[in-house]
Amino acid sequence: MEEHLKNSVTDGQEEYVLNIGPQHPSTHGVLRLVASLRGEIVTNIEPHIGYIHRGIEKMCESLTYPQIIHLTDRMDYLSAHINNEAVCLNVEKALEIDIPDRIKVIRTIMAELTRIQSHQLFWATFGMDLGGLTCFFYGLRDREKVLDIFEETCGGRMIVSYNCPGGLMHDIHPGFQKRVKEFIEYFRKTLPEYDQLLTGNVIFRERTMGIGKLTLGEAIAHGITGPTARASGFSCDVRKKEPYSAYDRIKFNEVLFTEGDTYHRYLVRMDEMRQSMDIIEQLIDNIPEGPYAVKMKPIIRLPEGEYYQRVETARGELGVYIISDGNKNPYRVKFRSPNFVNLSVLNMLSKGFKIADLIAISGSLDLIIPDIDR
Amino acid sequence: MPFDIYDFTSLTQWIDTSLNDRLSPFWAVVAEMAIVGLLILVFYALIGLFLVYAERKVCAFMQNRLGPNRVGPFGIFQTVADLIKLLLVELVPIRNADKFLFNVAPFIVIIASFMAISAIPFAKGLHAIDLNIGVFYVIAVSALGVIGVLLAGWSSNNKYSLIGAMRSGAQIVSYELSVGLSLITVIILAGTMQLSEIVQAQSTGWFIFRGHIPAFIAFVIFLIASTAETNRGPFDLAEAESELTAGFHTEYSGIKFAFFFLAEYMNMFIVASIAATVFLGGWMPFHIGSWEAFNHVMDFIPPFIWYLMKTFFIIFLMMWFKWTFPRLRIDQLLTLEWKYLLPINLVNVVFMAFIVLMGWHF
Amino acid sequence: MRSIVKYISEVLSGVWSLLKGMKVTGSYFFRPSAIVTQKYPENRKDLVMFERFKGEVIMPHNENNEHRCTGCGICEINCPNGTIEVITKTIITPEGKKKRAIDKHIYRLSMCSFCALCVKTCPSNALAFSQEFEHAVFDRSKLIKISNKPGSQLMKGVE
Amino acid sequence: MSADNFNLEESIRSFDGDAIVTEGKQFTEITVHPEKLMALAMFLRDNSEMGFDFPACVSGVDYGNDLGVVYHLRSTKHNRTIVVKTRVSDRQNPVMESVTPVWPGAEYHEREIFDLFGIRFTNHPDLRRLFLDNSDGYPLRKDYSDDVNIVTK
Repeated sequence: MEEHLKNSVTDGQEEYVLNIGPQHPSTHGVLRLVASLRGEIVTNIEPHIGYIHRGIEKMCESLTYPQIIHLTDRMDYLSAHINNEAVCLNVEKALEIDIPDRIKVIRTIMAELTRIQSHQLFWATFGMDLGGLTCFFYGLRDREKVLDIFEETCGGRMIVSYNCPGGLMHDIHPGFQKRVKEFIEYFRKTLPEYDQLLTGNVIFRERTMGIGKLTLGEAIAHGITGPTARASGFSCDVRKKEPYSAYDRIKFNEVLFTEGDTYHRYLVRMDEMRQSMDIIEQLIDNIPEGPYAVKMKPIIRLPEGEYYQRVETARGELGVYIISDGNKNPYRVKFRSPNFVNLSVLNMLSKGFKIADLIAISGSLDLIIPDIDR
Repeated sequence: MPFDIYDFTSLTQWIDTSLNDRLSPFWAVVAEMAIVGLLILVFYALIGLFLVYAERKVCAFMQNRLGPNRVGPFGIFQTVADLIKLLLVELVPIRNADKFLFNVAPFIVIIASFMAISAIPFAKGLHAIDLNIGVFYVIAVSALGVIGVLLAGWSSNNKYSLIGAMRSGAQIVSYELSVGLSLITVIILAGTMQLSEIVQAQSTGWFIFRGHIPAFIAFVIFLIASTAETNRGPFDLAEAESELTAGFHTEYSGIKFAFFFLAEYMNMFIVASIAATVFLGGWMPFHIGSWEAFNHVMDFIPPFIWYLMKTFFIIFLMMWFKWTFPRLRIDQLLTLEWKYLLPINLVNVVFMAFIVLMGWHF
Repeated sequence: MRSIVKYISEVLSGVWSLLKGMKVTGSYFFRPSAIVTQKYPENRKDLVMFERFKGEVIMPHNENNEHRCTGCGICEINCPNGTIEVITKTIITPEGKKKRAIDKHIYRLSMCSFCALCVKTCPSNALAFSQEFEHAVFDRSKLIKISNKPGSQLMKGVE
Repeated sequence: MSADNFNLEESIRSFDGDAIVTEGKQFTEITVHPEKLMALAMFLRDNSEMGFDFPACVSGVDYGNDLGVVYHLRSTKHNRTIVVKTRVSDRQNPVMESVTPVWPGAEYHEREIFDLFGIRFTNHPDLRRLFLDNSDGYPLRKDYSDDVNIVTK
């Protein structure tokens, strides 16, 4: 690797190799980008990952299915609830269990709250990446309110571990609905501030418009999903394409743009927060009565076979591929994590732009490093 | 004139004559220089510490935070504690750095700001040197600081530092033009470059009001350009902590870092006080046309307070900018200067000259 | 001419968008009531955690120093990280029967990932989460905790 | 999912007689010899009836004797998913052709599989270890042993 860096000479000019990361304020984790520069222009980006590779897939092979779920929290820690849901749905599908509506609705509300708080943090850190430090505090301030909802019901703030095969760990807190409604009311008032502070800002627009364009064809061929792909016009929302939980009974729009630049990747997330609030408002008053969990056998064994379940996390499609040999432990678990795939286009997008743009582009891909490394 | 009660000329002249009585002329000058130097040093340190504290509190309130609140009441001694810490921490030696330049760079930055502060009129007669080309001197001297930034970036032998320093160089070279031209707009109106004269000329009304629209445009341009010249957000490309970690001062630690830190705040103070002096009447109190009683009350506020109020108002504006806007990119920074500020400025100068020729100003 | 109008309108709309942002931050500057910072060590007394907050796993004891743990080891089996270790001993009940009882219920806080599987699966509800959130210690060995209090006994009626 | 692809099996069989097409629990599964993988990949992507242009997931699997790769492919046009499986039995030096020229999105997945399973992909643009820069062995294989880091109860 070091050998490769030394020899990176093109047309007689030595490249200026800048090591961005593993510790850097805007890589949001331990991602290392080896950037070759000419002046300030980026000519090549080489991501080096694996600094927090924990071997979750290997660990899963020696754990039971309920135990796997809490490991998935640690992958994309901002979509913890949705990751849990993916494994649970897969196990439930394999066992052919009917899930009561109450569980489905609660899962959906929780998933949308997760999406909102994830996008709030995206807004916060994206503003910070571009130099607007105040955004960071406003974003975190509002995210706290969602985390309080999580803490009251699940007991955890980020690492919720709220799902279990067959339902939920416990019922929602009696004050859950009131708190969620309060939050929605509050956030509908604060969201326009986000727009005033950043979206409409002329500096912000100049910094992001036309930067790092991803075309529709490239997005599909590279397997890009989530808001990143939807900004390029790739309709890939699993909630629409293959509805799970309660998504088949609610109305919401899939946010689509065609430009595919950094600004529109940002806009997709801003609009998704509004869509998520709409979804929650449709469901919060109509949580059906019923049990919060289906009675499961103490030891869950999946029938022999292969199971693939995908869900829409805040960053894209999370696929859980389980191969079972009939034991209580899975034979092989593969997590198709959205960030891992989205990272692969970073080099393509940032070529020819400046360092500042590289930061903006990697910020707009909204990478979560533990999800890349797993 | 009621504000003569706050005239410091007699005080300074008394000090001058009494020193000359007791000492030979040479030693009298040395003693005067020592007194002035000491006063400026103390003033510098106090203002620096206060500004750091003020910035933290301002940004904290804008971000729904409390800001420093541990050391002393409302955390007012936080910056003092930080200063003590910075004095005590280890100066990390950089093995491959150009040692001489690396060590000399912070001093260049801080000396440049020292030199600039000496030409600023704080009140009538409270003035270290009253040069007849005061405005020109301040612009020239405050631009010297960038040499320190460039040297710091180069000598650190760090890639982030070098990029930061080069950005800073490009930035200063272009924004110096706008600072100069916007001040020239006012100099046309004032007819002098001597800072004390400029302040005196505003006794009948501040230039920002007297000069109609062109003076206001010049004021706005001066604010933008001077924010850029002091490397403050949204123009803090030389530091750009989300891109270049800390830019040109990545490798500095301890007191050497403190020098850069202090110089940044002092540069902000200097440009704010120039703006206050040139556009907002310096230490002149605020008067409204024929409201005699109002004007009389205003006169009893000491000129030094007036000066500080105006300066801190402009500093607050600059902090407000920094904590609201995202950072510009280097090419946008240059676009802003060459495509927007410079042409507007040139038109503005002509416009102002026209107004002055026709005698349309107040 | 049109380009000049466009140029000027661009400048003005840009400035207007900047002013809108300044309005947001400026309004917060003059609204200290919006401050969300909590002064942490001072507010320790009125800092109430949510009842479901997962602080650490404890074994609640009643006033007679009795707990509900039968020493079945289901929590140990269910723990994904090997956090819990149940050491049992055999005691002779007053009726003269040999019976299993816990000697030590070891809980390693440093390895716990707060998945709540032990609390959920415990057949006799012997385990619970405490509200304690200040876990920092200077010595790592202090993170190995023994959940059952010394001299404690199994609660009557729990099998 | 697989109800509407009435002609899928037929057309794949007609394309490659050796490919085994089965109906899995969720998706139609094609098992193909690694040498014919590339031709099948081109067919699956470019045939307008197929149109499997979206590489959803590429997973390596250790089947015990064989090492395999499973491709989950999706057609954005028809919104259906297909599974392509291929396996090599040479555990010492497993070689397979890379599908990166067909689906660029497979690049990182294949690097990951090379890193964790040791399957070498020919024609891959940049085949280096992804996570584990300086280590030996392929940890996701079932016979991998590491006495220091893997603790078994």
